[in-house]
Amino acid sequence: MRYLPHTPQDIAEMLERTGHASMDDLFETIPEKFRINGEMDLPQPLTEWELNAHMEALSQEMCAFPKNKIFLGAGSYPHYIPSLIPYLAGRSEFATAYTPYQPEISQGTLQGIYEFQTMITELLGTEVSTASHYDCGTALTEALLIALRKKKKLNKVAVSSLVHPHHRQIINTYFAPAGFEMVEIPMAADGTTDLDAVAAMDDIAAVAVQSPNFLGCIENLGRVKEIADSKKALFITSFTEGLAWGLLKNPGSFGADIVAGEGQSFGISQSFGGPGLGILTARKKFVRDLPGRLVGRTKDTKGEEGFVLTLSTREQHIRREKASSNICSNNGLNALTAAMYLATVGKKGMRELAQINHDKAVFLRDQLLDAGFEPAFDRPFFNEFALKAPKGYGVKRQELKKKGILAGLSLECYYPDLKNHYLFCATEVFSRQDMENLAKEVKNG
Amino acid sequence: MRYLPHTPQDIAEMLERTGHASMDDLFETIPEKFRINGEMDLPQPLTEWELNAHMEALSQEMCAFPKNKIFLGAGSYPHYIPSLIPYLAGRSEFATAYTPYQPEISQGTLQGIYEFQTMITELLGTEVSTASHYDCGTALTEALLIALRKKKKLNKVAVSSLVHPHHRQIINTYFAPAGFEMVEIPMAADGTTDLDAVAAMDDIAAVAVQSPNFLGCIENLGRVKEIADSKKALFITSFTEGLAWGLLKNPGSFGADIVAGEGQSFGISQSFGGPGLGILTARKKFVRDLPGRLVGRTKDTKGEEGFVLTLSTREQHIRREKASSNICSNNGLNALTAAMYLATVGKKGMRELAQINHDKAVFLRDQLLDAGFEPAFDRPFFNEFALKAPKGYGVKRQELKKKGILAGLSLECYYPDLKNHYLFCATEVFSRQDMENLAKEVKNG
Amino acid sequence: FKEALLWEKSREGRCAFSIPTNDVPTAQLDPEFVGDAPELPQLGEFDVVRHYTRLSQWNFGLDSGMYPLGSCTMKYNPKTNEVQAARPGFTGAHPMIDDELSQGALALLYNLEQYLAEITGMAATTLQPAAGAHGELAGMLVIHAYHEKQGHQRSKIIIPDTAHGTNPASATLCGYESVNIQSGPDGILTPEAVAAVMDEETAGIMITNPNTLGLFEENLREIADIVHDKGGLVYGDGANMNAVMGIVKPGDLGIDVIHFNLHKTFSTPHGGGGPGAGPISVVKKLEPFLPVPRVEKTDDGYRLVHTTPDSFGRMLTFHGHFGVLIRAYAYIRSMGAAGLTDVSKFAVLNANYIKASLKDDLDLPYDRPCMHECVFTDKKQVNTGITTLDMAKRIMDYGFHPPTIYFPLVVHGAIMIEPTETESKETIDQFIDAFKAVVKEAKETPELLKKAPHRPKVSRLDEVTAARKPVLRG
Amino acid sequence: FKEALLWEKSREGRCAFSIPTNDVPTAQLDPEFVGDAPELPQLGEFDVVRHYTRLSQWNFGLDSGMYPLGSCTMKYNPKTNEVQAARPGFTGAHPMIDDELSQGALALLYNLEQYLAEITGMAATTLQPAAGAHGELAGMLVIHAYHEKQGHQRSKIIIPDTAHGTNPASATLCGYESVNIQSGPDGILTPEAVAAVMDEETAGIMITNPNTLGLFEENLREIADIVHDKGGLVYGDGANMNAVMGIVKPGDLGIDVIHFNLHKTFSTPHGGGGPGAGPISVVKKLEPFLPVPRVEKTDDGYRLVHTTPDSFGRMLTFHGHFGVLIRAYAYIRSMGAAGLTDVSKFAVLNANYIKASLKDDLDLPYDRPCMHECVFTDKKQVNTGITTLDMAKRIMDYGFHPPTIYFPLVVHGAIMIEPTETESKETIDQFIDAFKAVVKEAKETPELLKKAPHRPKVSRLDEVTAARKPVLRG
Repeated sequence: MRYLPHTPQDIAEMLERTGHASMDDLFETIPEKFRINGEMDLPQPLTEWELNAHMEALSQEMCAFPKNKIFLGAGSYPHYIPSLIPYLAGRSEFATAYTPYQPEISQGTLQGIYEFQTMITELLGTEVSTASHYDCGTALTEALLIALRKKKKLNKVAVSSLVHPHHRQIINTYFAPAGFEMVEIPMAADGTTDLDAVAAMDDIAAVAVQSPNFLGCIENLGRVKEIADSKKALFITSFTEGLAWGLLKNPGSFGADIVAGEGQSFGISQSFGGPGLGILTARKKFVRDLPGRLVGRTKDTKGEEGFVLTLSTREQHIRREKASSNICSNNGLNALTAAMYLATVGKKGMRELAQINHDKAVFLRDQLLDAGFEPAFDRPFFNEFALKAPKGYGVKRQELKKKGILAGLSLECYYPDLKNHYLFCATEVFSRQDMENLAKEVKNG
Repeated sequence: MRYLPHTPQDIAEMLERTGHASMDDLFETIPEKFRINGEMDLPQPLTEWELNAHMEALSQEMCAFPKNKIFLGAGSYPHYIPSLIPYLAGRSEFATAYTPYQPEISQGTLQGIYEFQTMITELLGTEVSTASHYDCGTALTEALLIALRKKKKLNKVAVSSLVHPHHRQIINTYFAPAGFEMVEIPMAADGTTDLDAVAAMDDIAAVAVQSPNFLGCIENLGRVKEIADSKKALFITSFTEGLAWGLLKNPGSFGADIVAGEGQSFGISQSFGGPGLGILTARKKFVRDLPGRLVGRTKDTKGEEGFVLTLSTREQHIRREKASSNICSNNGLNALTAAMYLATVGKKGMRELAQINHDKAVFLRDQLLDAGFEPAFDRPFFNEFALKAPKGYGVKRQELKKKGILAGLSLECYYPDLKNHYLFCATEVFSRQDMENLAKEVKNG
Repeated sequence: FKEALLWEKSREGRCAFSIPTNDVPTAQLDPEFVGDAPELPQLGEFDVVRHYTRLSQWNFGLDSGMYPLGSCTMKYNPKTNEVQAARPGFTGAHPMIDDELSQGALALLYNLEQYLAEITGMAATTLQPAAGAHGELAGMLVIHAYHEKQGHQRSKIIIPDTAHGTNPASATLCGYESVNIQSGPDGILTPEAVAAVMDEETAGIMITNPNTLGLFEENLREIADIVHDKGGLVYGDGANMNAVMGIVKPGDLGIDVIHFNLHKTFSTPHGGGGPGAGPISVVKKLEPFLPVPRVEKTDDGYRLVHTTPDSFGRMLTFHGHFGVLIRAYAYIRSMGAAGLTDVSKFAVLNANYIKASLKDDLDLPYDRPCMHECVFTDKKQVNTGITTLDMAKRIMDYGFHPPTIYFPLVVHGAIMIEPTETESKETIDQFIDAFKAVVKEAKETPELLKKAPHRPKVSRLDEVTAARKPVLRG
Repeated sequence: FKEALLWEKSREGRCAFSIPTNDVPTAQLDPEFVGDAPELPQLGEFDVVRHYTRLSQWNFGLDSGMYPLGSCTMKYNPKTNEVQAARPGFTGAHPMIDDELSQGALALLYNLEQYLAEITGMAATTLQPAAGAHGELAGMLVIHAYHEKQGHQRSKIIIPDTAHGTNPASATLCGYESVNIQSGPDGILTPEAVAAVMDEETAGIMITNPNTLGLFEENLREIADIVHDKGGLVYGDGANMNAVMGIVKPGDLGIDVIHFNLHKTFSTPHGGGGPGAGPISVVKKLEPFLPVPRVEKTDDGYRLVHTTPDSFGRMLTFHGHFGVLIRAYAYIRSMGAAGLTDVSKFAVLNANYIKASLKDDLDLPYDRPCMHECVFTDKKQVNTGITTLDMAKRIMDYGFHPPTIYFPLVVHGAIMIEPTETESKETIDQFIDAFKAVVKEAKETPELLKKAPHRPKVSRLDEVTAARKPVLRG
């Protein structure tokens, strides 16, 4: 096998030194009765060429961007990825490196992550950022756990029901064994979180909303801040579409304590949902509460600047059962990829790209309204929005699939009240014609 | 534009230093009347995303391996390319480097080419190899020009009519202004070169044959050597399918003076015919006659081993009008790619792969004979062979194109005597089923 | 050379991005919601390319040289796996698309689950966990859900002293108190030590096999029986699966749930610290508790099941690190059963070869047949004032990544070496020679080690000040 | 570190290649023809990957830093061009496939020909030549065929002293004797010098514009008239087209045939010395002599014409370096007319900026407004014993590739600097500072320069012995 370099002569020489008579002897400490009899039941090995054919066939069985038109966001967004990113992120010095515990030979990764931390805090208006988490859902969960650790006497948090439904499932999963409780804040008529409902909640460690929320609506973060303050709760926000911050006021400017987010939109392919990029950033005072890795600047013995993993006393490999989280490896290469993307897009590109996303979404919404959809909420949005479908749209949507068009996500299974409501998304990858086509198809029934 | 980094402020500062009032002033030495009035007539610029869509559309208009089954060789061969090769050859330290005139910062390219030279001479049984030429046709032409320079009084070479027709066209092109003459050696009944015909030729500087030749037949190189010696002519051979040397006796073992070849089969994609890889190797005594670059081993001031371009006194940038060729840049990156391929395949892989190629070709030939084709020549071949087609095959071949199958090259336009003869090729990329399908199609008319 | 930070190179007006054409009218968002454009660096495309090309040159990766990291299995990452993961049908797939439009991905997930179950000798697998530690948490959640279902939740979990640091942290997340027990004098657990603490308030035991000393836990079956007898479950930390694939199935040893590190055992790139993937396999009785969604095979193809009655829930937004799973799938399909068995054999051969070759130079606390790794200490060097850290830093100057150091904690000044099966005898011989040279230097020129490394871009970095006065952004 | 040669790492029995499955019977070739298996190195896949990864680290590429090579236009090579060239529809295309099955490639070739013709202001283009020098040969062959058709072949060709070395070599290949003439005192050609040698035995003149001193040949039109009056043709060496795109069309200056270096002007990678591409454009009357095949546009699409009555023939086996042509096409489509014009403007701005910034430090033999490059000499350093070569080697230690040196030949100790338009002001400022530092060192610590470079993997290499006792294989 081409990955295994041992020649018969190598094996003979090596066994001689180890003092074993045969390869099987190497496993003498394993009781005979537990050894596998025969071979594992796995498919026969494929040559590189058979593998190529097999994988190409599997990949062809997928509906995928850019071949197909998928008007869907809901936590995973189709965006253009500059060609320099796969090339640079794919350089093996980055891709095949281990965690940079040995900083002297890992300055590339470390400087790259330091720059990531800097740009992310710039983008979100926060002060410190971790080196990454798995995804937005787990990062948001960690944010809530920070609040619960900070408010030791409390065991409850208030979370908007317009936080991504999958994220709320994750929170529940992590909370259950620990005995924590997530109270859901209901939806208001305009598609935002009904913050008035929080007034009645007591003993909550945090108030968390997602903005733009799962229905695409932009939340009133200023009011969340007020409510959280009034409850002496931490103000936590999350987001799934990072490009929004090219256009919207960032959460830091509203005084958010902790911001969790999904960075997939920053140059990372959708890849059926993973790996994405969990972002976890906060105000400076939470720096020692943040779980996960942090890169810091320091100097070497000659006074040269360099970067190291730091504050590791919070981490599991030092603190073991007292660690603030069990997170060990994170999504570092995706953080580096996001940094490459943000550096490529830059200030100017970020603003223009965000505006284009908004323009396209408004255009698509107008087209769909014109084709018979009805507005669901009267609330500004970024690049996603919910609409009420005309009669018979369910059937039409099935037909469109055969034409390679995926037209919206049915909201009913997430919000039973939103029968016949669909969530749509438009980004820079959709042309006017793509959107007009969709509207025409809908119009023609 | 993202490739042009000049900001308005940069421009102002730079013009101030150069003492120009405006960008247009930079061109003050160009007479006004010659300046372009308005813009060039070129298409509007495309964004990266528009370019992707446009190029994808163009590429989709191609019949190409592996999507299509193209049973065609004739100088360009479909072979599997290990995935490590595009990754490694695409590393920008190799791809974006300049000619290694500054050896201290070019040791990667230089060692890589030195290893290429070594492996190529090993493969062909010769003693020295250039760092590469454009392709086999130009390399063969250079080989013949060496012979004409060595035999200054002669102006004629004998070249087999079974050398690739395009190569013979190139030879004619280069020969015409210099007043040299190529005498073609006719074909014998068994599909090899009729070497007896050389006996009647006088004053020839070289005898050149291709083996396996354009019709796929393996030439009798031993006899070529005898004939060339008897004529005091240089013995030159060429080849278009380098994998043949995994199985066949190499030309060096027959005493060839100069061997020219095409290296496309060594990990280089077909790419509609270019860039390929011209190989030019020879016996040691011709080292100072070889045109093009050579890499040699030497030492640095500290006694460390290193590599440099050498014997450059033969080259155009030193010798100008007295240079042995005008070749300057060659196909260096493809030579490096071929070296990667040869190192990957290795001794064992080369033999096995060559045998598989031969096996597949024999199988395809048997299948086609069974389907109604008739043998054209009774001569051993490597992975290409000519057959006489059954009646009505021309129409069938047109139909097969619509099914994505390209079944053979019509030989009539190259050899008018070979009416209804087709040249077929099979390599490791064709499965038994591909070949059986083709035969079945032919059989079913 | 020093590479400036991104923002130091920024100039107003530059942009490396090809701004897409906007073919629709501009829509003004209510200014109330509009913020200032974020102050991201402004660079040209060439700036960006050069910046990251240079950064990459300061990184040591697997392709740069050997990475003998104990317990972290840094084996060759095949290039073909990258090709497979980059196919547009995969990269452009939305995770919430209807089942019939994602059959390729679902088939891959389903089959990969089957393969991992077969390798462990267990009944079912989930691919959702995002990393090894996340897999541990998944395992703990399964155990927690199991006891909950039994009607009596338990409060403790047994963790040996050789455990990875993530083990106790994962247990804590599930509210379990860690009960630490010590390995026996041979470096492996004794049934007695387990029996002494196992009771009906203890949810189970977390055990790494082969353990972090590189030793096979010979008493595992007996220990499992003790735990099972008290109604507990056995969690297997599968970080070291590389040693035993095709040799022994964890399920046969009494393990109930085990996690994998696909980025260790199954050749997916570490990425400088992730993304990894940490699937878990479980025995039949634990299958109902696995997270949702589950992939099912039906007559009409594959489908996702979004709720099952006893599932502990969801632990990642979508279906796990699919891009990583593709690579692991490609690796298993490339190796086959015999290939994976050879992997373990050669991994163990290489480790034993290093152990035999260096035991005269370095102290070997447990001189027993090892599996995929061996653990030395700096005891023989301690009189020269040279520590494990000094030797580790010095080995960089010889072109090798240092081994894992100061772990496992039970060994003072540990030097933990796992060569993996993809290193050739010549490379290993070079590593052995380099380590012998460092040991010699420790005696003869200790100053050289104290100040090491000398060749990398920076010399030893001040980690203390970094932590005391953290500077975490520019 | 040293990286062993491939065969030093070879071990009998290793193979890095995935041997394809053979699903047909083995066919024994007549043993008479069978040779021994060639003694290629035997390596594992990881060996190969590490070998070339390490080799790459010893190479300086554009992505590593600035490459101020005079006349060799080392501009940024956009990554998107690599993506375009790698599309399977292109890479898997056979060159002899029927026209209707290769419409995508033919359309690309046809349109690229049109674009180049428009940029030069000429009538027709061939994309067949494989490199710049091959393009020169193509141009000479066109000129030769033209005179042949006129019924009187000529014997000489005029070549100025500032010409690239390939010019006389190309002329020689067509049997023309080179008539060398000198530039005027301003560094440009005078009409008088041309008139003095032009006669009816002279086929024409080969002229580089802007010339290799970076100067625009202001008298070109007048010179062309002189040559044309005697029935000669004007060949333009287009190596320096980067300076004048969108500013002036060579066709308007009286040039009849010109070659391009796509790997210079049109951003395709140099590849460490090729493959490049050297298309030529010609005026209407020379179109019939262009090489075959020609691409034609018809109502039914594009087709290849394999013979034309007056063509000089074929000069490459297939259709030129198609993979390189794709990249150039992608570049032109990305830039558009205004973009290409900006390219030339910024290229000229950058060169003038360097000229203005370094002229106090280095001798400037022709202090005139330059185009895309400027030429200095070592005259000011010569009294310190420091030469151009020493300065060039020393600049490597500052992280820059050296400029082109000792060319053009008309300038003693020439230092020829072409920054290109893709270098930012900051990078250029760093280069200027570095060169000023080297000039200072030349005075203060000349030994440092004599022994330079100090930072690369090897120090100055012995090229004399290499040539005297060539070792060309291992």
